[in-house]
Amino acid sequence: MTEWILFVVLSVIAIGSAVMMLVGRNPVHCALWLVLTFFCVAGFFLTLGAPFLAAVQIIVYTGAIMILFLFVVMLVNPEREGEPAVPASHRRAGLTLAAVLLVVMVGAITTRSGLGAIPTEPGGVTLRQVGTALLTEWMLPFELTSVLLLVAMIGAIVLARRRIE
Amino acid sequence: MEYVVMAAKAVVVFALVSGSMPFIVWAERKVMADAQARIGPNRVGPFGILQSFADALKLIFKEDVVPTGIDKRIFYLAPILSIIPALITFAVVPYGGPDLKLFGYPVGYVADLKDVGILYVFAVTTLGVYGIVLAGWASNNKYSLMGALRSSAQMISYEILLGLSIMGVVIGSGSLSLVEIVQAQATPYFGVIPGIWLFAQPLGFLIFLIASLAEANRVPFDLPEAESELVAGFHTEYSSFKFAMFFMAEYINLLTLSGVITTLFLGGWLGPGVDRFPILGVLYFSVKTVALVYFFIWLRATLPRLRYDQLMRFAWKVMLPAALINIFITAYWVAR
Amino acid sequence: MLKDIKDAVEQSLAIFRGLGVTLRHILRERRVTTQYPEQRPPQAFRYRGIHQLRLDENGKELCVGCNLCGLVCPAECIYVEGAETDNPEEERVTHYERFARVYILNSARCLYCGFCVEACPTDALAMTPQYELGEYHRRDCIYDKEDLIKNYLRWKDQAGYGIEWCHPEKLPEWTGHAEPLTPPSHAAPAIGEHRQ
Amino acid sequence: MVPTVAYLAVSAVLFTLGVVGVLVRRNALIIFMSIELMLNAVNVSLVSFARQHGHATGQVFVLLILAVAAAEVAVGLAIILSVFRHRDTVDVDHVNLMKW
Repeated sequence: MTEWILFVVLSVIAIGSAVMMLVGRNPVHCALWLVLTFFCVAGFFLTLGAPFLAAVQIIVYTGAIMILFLFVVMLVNPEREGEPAVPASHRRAGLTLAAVLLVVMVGAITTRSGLGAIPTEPGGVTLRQVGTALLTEWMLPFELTSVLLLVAMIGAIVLARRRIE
Repeated sequence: MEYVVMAAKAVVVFALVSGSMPFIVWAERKVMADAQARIGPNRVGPFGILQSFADALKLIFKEDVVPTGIDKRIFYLAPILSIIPALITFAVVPYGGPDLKLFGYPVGYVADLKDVGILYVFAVTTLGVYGIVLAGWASNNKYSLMGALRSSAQMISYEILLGLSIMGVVIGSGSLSLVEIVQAQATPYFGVIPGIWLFAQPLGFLIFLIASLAEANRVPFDLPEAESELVAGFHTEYSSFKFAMFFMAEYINLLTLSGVITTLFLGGWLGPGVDRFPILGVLYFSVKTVALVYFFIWLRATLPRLRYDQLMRFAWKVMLPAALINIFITAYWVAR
Repeated sequence: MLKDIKDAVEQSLAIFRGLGVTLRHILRERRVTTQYPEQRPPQAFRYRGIHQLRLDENGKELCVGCNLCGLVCPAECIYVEGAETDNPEEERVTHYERFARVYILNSARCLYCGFCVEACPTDALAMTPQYELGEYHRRDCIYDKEDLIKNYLRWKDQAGYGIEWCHPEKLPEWTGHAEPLTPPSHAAPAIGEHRQ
Repeated sequence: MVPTVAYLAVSAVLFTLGVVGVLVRRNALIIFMSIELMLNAVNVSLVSFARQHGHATGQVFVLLILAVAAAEVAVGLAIILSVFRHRDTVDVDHVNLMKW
């Protein structure tokens, strides 16, 4: 019962703040609503028995990525020009497409059987298992990520550097 | 019942941490005064020990100035975002061993997060940046914004060092849990030298110490509020109780970081005779933490503030390679 | 590379040297703070505090309301209205026909230069060593004649604080409560001194 | 115990909200945030699958996605910054030329 209460509260906050992020005018407010959503996602990870991922989620998403976002928002300072209104037809088309997507996804989820099954192991996956899987089964993707990060780092520096003539 | 005990512990730790903050401020003012051949506060109470309470009273009753053109909601949110992480970090710091029992319940720590432990400390200290960044942005003041931008860059840089420098300890202890990290320091080296990580990880300790100074915005890394250049940095526009909250957060962070360093590198509650009398552990922990706080104050009395480019260069070109070298050495030593 | 390492080591050691310096000061007992309300700082011999209007030995006012002080005042903080009287001498406030009907000094505007004291022909105006002049209202900074005479009565027994201020040759032996300011031994050298 | 399907439903809703953000907002920064929201929604479903099957692969994937997200943010924000420097706007409708 406690889990259900927790789940419902987290879902309501997550979806509500995601909606607030979508309708917000000020990019800083949007970023803060998104941070709240990320917190709720970290909460989901906790209830799903992945406390390590919850901590990493907070460190990486709220601690690094969103701070980077705030940094850029402050540099770009888009407040001085209000975002032009999106044409109503455009908005309608976008919402329709999203609604279709939602219907498809919900349909896919509900028609599959067996997803409501309770896991046999209440302890879930231990951190040790994750680490072992990461360094044996998924060794190549793991190493490729480091290459990806390196490339991203170089790319970011090249792109954001001021041209020196 | 278990939850009641946990809540009671949380309340006690919360009260102790926030209650010791006025005395840290007082100690800082006294030690700084000593170092500068002054007397320091000596009017309110014996040796001026109640000075912080008088200051708090004054701050609460002062006029709350709200500048024009600000983002009001965020302006009010920022001090709260700054103080909450400062207060909740201490929850995982073990101030006594698991043997320390009161009425049959272990009371050595509020929570021992097995798979998270030290990551919780990082996750929470990261959130402290939000208070500073948002305060600077919401104030509608260019100095505040400069302070905020500086602090976000500084904190992101030094957070990486914070994480990398404890990897040695984590690899050596084989656990992320702070309780287990302390327990891993129980066996002495060669039977005589205390087995604390300070001796096995001197480089890691040094990097963690410096990075935590930067993370707490302490001198010599107090760039976000560099008085001489940025008026008061991110809290220029804050007054009254909102300023007091930033102030409290700063000193509680100092205490928390001292506690974390004690746990990670100085053996936490460990000390002679602690296995026979577990209550001694609390004493050892407090003594080590207070000594570290004193050291930080002493550092503040000594060192000048770094320039911004020096700060960044130091982080990325000196500390980062050193931290990586430390990880390699430790990994080699463990895998050997 | 080698030089960089050497520099780094030296600079790191400098931090510890600095810590040593502060530690030495922490352990030393020397304190330079003056505990002000209980402990007074030594005051200069000719310290120029708020003014006094002096009386002579018979209790008559010395001021004749000539307004020379008001004329010479750079801040224009002194207002004097002179008047004459036909009363017999024993009923006059001065020994002369002339006296100051109004004497007002604004201590908030005064810059304590002492020109007024130098200008006074009857040595009626002098300064006192009193420096605690804070008030809650600006109107309290306006001193009238009675206030200034009260200042005289307050300080007249403190030898050395009277008219001798502008006549150094008349200075008596120092008996005041404060000591003349002596420069501390560690004071910075005067300009040009270090060149020798 | 909350069944996996409930988590999947929330994940689907969050994902859809991210899609809506990409489709109807014109501020490049907000579009970017919506993409992050979609990644997070996927992470939730991956972790819930990991719990259901008692297998670590889902969590491993989440870790990999985190790394990819960090890389993506670094490059993406750099692109937004350089676009802003050249065009003085972050409105994607105004960034419609391949070359300037």
